[in-house]
Amino acid sequence: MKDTQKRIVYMDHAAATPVKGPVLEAMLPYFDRDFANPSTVYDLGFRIKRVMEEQRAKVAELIGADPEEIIFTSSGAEANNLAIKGTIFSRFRKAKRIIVSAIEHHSVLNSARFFERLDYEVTFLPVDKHGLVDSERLKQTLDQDTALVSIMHGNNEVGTIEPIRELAAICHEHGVPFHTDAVATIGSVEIDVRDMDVDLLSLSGPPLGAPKGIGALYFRKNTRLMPLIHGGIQERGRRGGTENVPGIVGLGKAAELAKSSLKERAAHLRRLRDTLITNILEGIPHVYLTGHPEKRLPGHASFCIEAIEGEALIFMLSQNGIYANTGSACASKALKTSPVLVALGIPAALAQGSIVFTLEETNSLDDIDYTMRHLPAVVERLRAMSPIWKNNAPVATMA
Amino acid sequence: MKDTQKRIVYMDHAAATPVKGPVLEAMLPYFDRDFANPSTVYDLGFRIKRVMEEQRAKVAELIGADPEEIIFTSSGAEANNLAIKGTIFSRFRKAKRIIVSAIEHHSVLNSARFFERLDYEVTFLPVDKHGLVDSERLKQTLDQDTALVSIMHGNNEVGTIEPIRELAAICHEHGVPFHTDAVATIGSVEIDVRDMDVDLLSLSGPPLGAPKGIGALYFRKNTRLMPLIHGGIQERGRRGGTENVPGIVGLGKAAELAKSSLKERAAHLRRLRDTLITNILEGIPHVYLTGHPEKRLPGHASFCIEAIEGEALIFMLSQNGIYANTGSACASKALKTSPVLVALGIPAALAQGSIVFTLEETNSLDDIDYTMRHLPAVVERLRAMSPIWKNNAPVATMA
Amino acid sequence: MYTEKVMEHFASPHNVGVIENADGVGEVGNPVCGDMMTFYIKVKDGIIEDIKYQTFGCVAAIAVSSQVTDMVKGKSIAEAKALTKKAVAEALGGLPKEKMHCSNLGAEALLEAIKNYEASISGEPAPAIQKSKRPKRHKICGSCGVKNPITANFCMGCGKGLE
Amino acid sequence: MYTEKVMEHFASPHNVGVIENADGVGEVGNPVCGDMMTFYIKVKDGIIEDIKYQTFGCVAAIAVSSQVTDMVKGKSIAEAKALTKKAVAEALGGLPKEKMHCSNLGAEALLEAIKNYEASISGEPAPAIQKSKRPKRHKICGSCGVKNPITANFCMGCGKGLE
Ligand SMILES: Cc1ncc(COP(=O)(O)O)c(C=O)c1O
Ligand SMILES: Cc1ncc(COP(=O)(O)O)c(C=O)c1O
Ligand code: FES
Ligand code: FES
Repeated sequence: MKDTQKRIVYMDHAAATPVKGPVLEAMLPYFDRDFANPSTVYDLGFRIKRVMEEQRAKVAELIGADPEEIIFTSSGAEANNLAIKGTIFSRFRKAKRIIVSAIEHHSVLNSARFFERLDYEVTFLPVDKHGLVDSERLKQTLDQDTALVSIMHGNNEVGTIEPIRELAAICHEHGVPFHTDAVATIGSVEIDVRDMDVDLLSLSGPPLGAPKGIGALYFRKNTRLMPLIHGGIQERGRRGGTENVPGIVGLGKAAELAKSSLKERAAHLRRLRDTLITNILEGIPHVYLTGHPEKRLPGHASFCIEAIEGEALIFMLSQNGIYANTGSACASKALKTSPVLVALGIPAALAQGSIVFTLEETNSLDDIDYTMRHLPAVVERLRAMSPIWKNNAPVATMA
Repeated sequence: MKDTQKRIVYMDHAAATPVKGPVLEAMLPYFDRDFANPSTVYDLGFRIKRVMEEQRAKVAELIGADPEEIIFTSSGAEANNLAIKGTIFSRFRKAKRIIVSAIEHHSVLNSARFFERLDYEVTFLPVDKHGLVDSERLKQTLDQDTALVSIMHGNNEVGTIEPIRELAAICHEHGVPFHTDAVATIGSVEIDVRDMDVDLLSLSGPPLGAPKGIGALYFRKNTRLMPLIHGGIQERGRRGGTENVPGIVGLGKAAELAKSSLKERAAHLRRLRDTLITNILEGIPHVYLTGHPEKRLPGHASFCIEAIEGEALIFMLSQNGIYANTGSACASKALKTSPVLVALGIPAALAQGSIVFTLEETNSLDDIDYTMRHLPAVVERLRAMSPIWKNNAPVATMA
Repeated sequence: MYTEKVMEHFASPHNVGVIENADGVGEVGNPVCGDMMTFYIKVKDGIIEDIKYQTFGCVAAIAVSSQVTDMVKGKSIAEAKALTKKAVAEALGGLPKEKMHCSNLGAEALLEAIKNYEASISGEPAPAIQKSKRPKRHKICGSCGVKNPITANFCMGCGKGLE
Repeated sequence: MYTEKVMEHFASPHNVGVIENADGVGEVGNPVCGDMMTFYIKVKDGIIEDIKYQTFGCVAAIAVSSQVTDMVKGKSIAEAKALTKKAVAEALGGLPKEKMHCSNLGAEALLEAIKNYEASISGEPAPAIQKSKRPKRHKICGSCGVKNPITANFCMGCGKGLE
C-alpha cells in the first residue's frame, strides 16, 4: 500500500482523547439551551439539577459507588489534589506523614510535597523494576502518624497496574485512609470501589471520551474532606463554583458508554497492545519493554530504545503521521528524565529512548502495521547519527 | 398583546448565561478534531498550544494585562480560591491577617475563613447601607501583619461597584497585595488592571457568554503564587491538570466579543436597568432598591419587597415565564439570609422579600414590559396571603 | 425539587385568608426570622368547621398550609391534634430535606390555634402566643457591643466574626 | 514550538557522520545525562575543510549540529572559534527557551574539536576530552547510603527525598 494522503495513526490517548460523538451530542443542549444554574429555585434550574444528578449516578455506577459519593471536579489533577489536600486539611496535623508511591502523577506527588512546608513528612514508596509497589515496604513504613496513603491504580507512563486491593487492606489494618488515582485505568480496567475497598478514587473525563475540563472524585461516605475550592453549597459543600453542566453531562454519557463496553474494549486493546509489543520487541534490536510484562493497562505499550533520544524520535514519527509519547528528559520542560522511569531503575541514557503508545478503541491492527512500516526505519535513522551507536549496537550496554 | 405561547423572560444572568453562538462555534472543533494535548512534543500539540496562547492574549487584552499574567481556571470560584490561597501559602505565616469585605462571594469568604484554622485572623470590612466598603475603615484596619486584602469589584447580589482603584492604592501604600473579584463586572464594566493597579483579579467565563467550567485569574508579573491545583508544567507550573482547551477557546472568543462590544452593551443594559428600576419602584408600593443607586452594575436591578418571601415570589414569577433570583433565607440551602443583605443592614424580614434581576444584551424593553405586566399581580397575590400585610401596608414597617 | 402535589397547592392554595371572630388563632414563626404562619379555626361540636391561614414563607410553607387545612377541615379536634409534620409532608408527596421544617410550622400553627381555642372555652386566658418560642432578635458583638441582626455572621459595627 | 528552519534541519540534517582520521574531535555532554554531541573536523591551511557530527539528543540538538556545520564549513579556525551559541540560535530563527542549552552544546563541541586539533598540531598531548566537565553520575542517599541516578528526586533504596 502506498500512502498517498498522509495517514494519521494516533496512539497518545493518555495525553488526550477526542470526545466521542454521542458524548458531544449529549452535551450540546447544555451550552445554550438548557443553560440554567442547577442551584436556582425555579423549574429551569431544577431540571438541570436533575440531569446533573442522573450523571452522578452514572459515574457512580461505573465504579460501584453511590451517587452521593461522587464529587465532580475540573480534571483528574483536581481530583487528586482534592483527595490529598482535602483529607490532610480535614484532620490537620493530627498525623504528619503522607505516603505515596514513587511513580505517582505530578498532581499527587506535588500535592503531597506541598505539605512538606507545613511540617509534614512525605515518604515515597519505591517500586521494583516492573513498577510494582512493594507491599512489604508499605507495611514497614506505615505508622500511627500516617495521615494518608496514595498509590495509583495504573501508571500512565509504564502501564503497570498496582495491587490496590491488597495495598488498601494493609492501610485499613492500620486505620489509615487510602486514595488511588484511577485516571489511567478508568474505562479499560474494571473498578469497583467496594471490592477494592478504597476511601478515595480519582478519575478524569478524557480517558472515557468525555471532554477536557471534567473529572471526578469518589469519596467513601462519611470520609472527612475539606474542600479544595471553597465556595457555596455546590457538590454538597465540597466543591464551590458553578457546576460545569455540559462537562458533567459529557462525563455521565461517557461513563454510561464505558460501562456497557468495558469488556470488549479491554479485549480489543489487549489484542492490539500485545501485537504492538511483540512486533516492536522482535522487529527492532536493543529495545526494552518498560513496566510490567503482564500486569499492565490493556492499551499500554511502552519501551526504551537504546542510543536514541525520545523527543527526536517522537518528532520524526509524527512526520510520518504516527503519534506517541516519551518520558525523555529532553522532551520535558524541566529537562528531567521522567521520575517514573528513574524509579524503575532505568539508567538515564536508556530512559532517553523512552516511547509510550496508549491505544484506544479507534485504533486497529492496521495502525500497528503502519507503525511497524515506519518505526524501525526512523529508529535506524536516528541511531545512524548517534555517537553512542556503533556496529549495530549501543557503545556500552546500559540496561 | 395576548401571550398565547409561554414566553420566557430570563433575567438571572448572574446565575447562568447561555453560551453565545459564535463562542460555541469557535469551541466545537476542539472537542473531537483538534483534541491534542497542548503539552505534547508534536505538531498536533503545538498547534493547540498556539491556539491556547492566542486565547490567553485575548483575555489579557480585555483587562489590559500581559498574556503571561493570565492563568486559566475552571471557574470564578477557583480563581478566587487560587488568588487567596495561592497568595497566603506562597508566604505562609509571614503575615497573619486577611482582610475581605463583608459582601464577598462565598468563594472569597470561605477561602479566607479556611485560614482561620491555620491561625490566621480574618477581618471583615463592613459596608454602608449602599454596599460601599469604607476606605477609612480599611486604612485603620491595615497593618504590618496583613497578608492580603480582597474586595470585589462589583457585587452580584446588590449590584454595587466598589472604588477598587482607591482601595488598591491604600493597600499598596502599606505594601499589602490586593485582589479583586471581577466576576460580576467582567464584560459590562471597563477593567484595566494597570489603571486599577490590582495585583490579582478573578473572572469567569459565563458572564461573557463562555461556557460553565472556565474562568481565569490575572496575577501581576512577579506576584508570588502557590498553585491551588498542583500538577505538572501546565499554566507555567501554576495550575496542574490537562488544560480545558474547548473552554479556553470559548473564553478567548467571548473576551474578544466583549472587548469590541463593551460600551454599547453597557449602555443597553443601563437603559433596561433604569427602566426596570423606575417601573418597579413606581409600580409597586413598599419596595426598596438594594445596593447603590448610581454606582451599580449596568445590568443589575435588585430590590426588597415588603411582606412577601423571595422563593415563593421567584417561583410564582417563573410560572409566568419570568426568571429572577433572590437572597431570601428560605431560598438558600442553609436557610440563612444572604450575608450580603445582612451586611447592608437590611432587616431579616425585609430581606426575605429580596429579588434580583440581572440583565443581558439579549434582554429588551419588551421584557421589562412583560415583567411589569406580571410582577405587580404576583406581589399582590402573595401579599394577600401574608400575615404581615394588612390594609395595603406591612404590619410594621421594617425598613 | 418540589413534587407535583406541592406545585398544585402552591399554584392554587386552598383556604387562604382570615376568619374574623375565629374560635382559635395560632401563630408560629417570626417575621424577623423570615417565616410566619397564622391559622384561624372555627369549631363546632368538636369539629373544625372552617379553617383558614396566612403564610409569610416559601413555596413549601404555602403548600403545607394549604395541605394542613385540607387534612383537618371537617375533622374532630382530636383528629387534628394527632396530625404530624410527617403526615403533612407525606400527603404532599415528600418535601426537600431542608424544607421539612416548613411542614413542622404548619402542624405547630394548627396546634397553637387549637390550644388557643381550648384555652378560650375553658375560660382560661388564652396563652400568650408562642412567647417562649420567640427567638432572640439580636446578636450583641463581644468586641464593640453593637447589636447585630440575628442572622449576621460578623459584626456590623466593627467587622469581627460573630458566632 | 520549533521554527521552520529547525524543522528543515531536523528533517534532513546536513553533514551527519564520522570523519575517519579527523584532525580534531570534540565531544560534549554525556549519555548518562542524556545529551551527547561529537564533532569531527578536517583542517587544511587554517580552514575547516570538512566537518561532521554525531548527536544523541533532541530535535533542537540535531538541528543545532547541522546548523553549526553549515556555518563553519569552509571558514577559518578563527572564524569558527568566534561562533557563539547566540549566533547559532539566531541562524535557526530562534529556539524555545528551555532548548537554548542545546545550541550551547553545539558551539562547545565545535570548540572542543578545534582545541583538540590545535593541541595535536602543537605536539602537545590532546587534552582529555572534557574531563572536568563530566558531571557526577550519582547521588548518594544521606539516609541509607544507596547510590541513586543523578536524576533521582528520592532515594531508590529507602524512598527519602534527595536534594
Ligand atoms: C461575584 C462573584 N464571584 C465569584 C463567583 C463564582 O463564579 P463561578 O460560579 O464561575 O465559580 C460568582 C458567581 O456567581 C460571583 O457572582
Ligand atoms: C495517572 C494520571 N493521573 C492524573 C492525571 C491528571 O489528569 P488530568 O490531566 O485530567 O488533570 C493524568 C493525566 O494524564 C494521569 O495520567
Ligand atoms: S539535547 Fe536534551 S534538550 Fe536538546
Ligand atoms: S418558610 Fe422558610 S424555608 Fe419554608
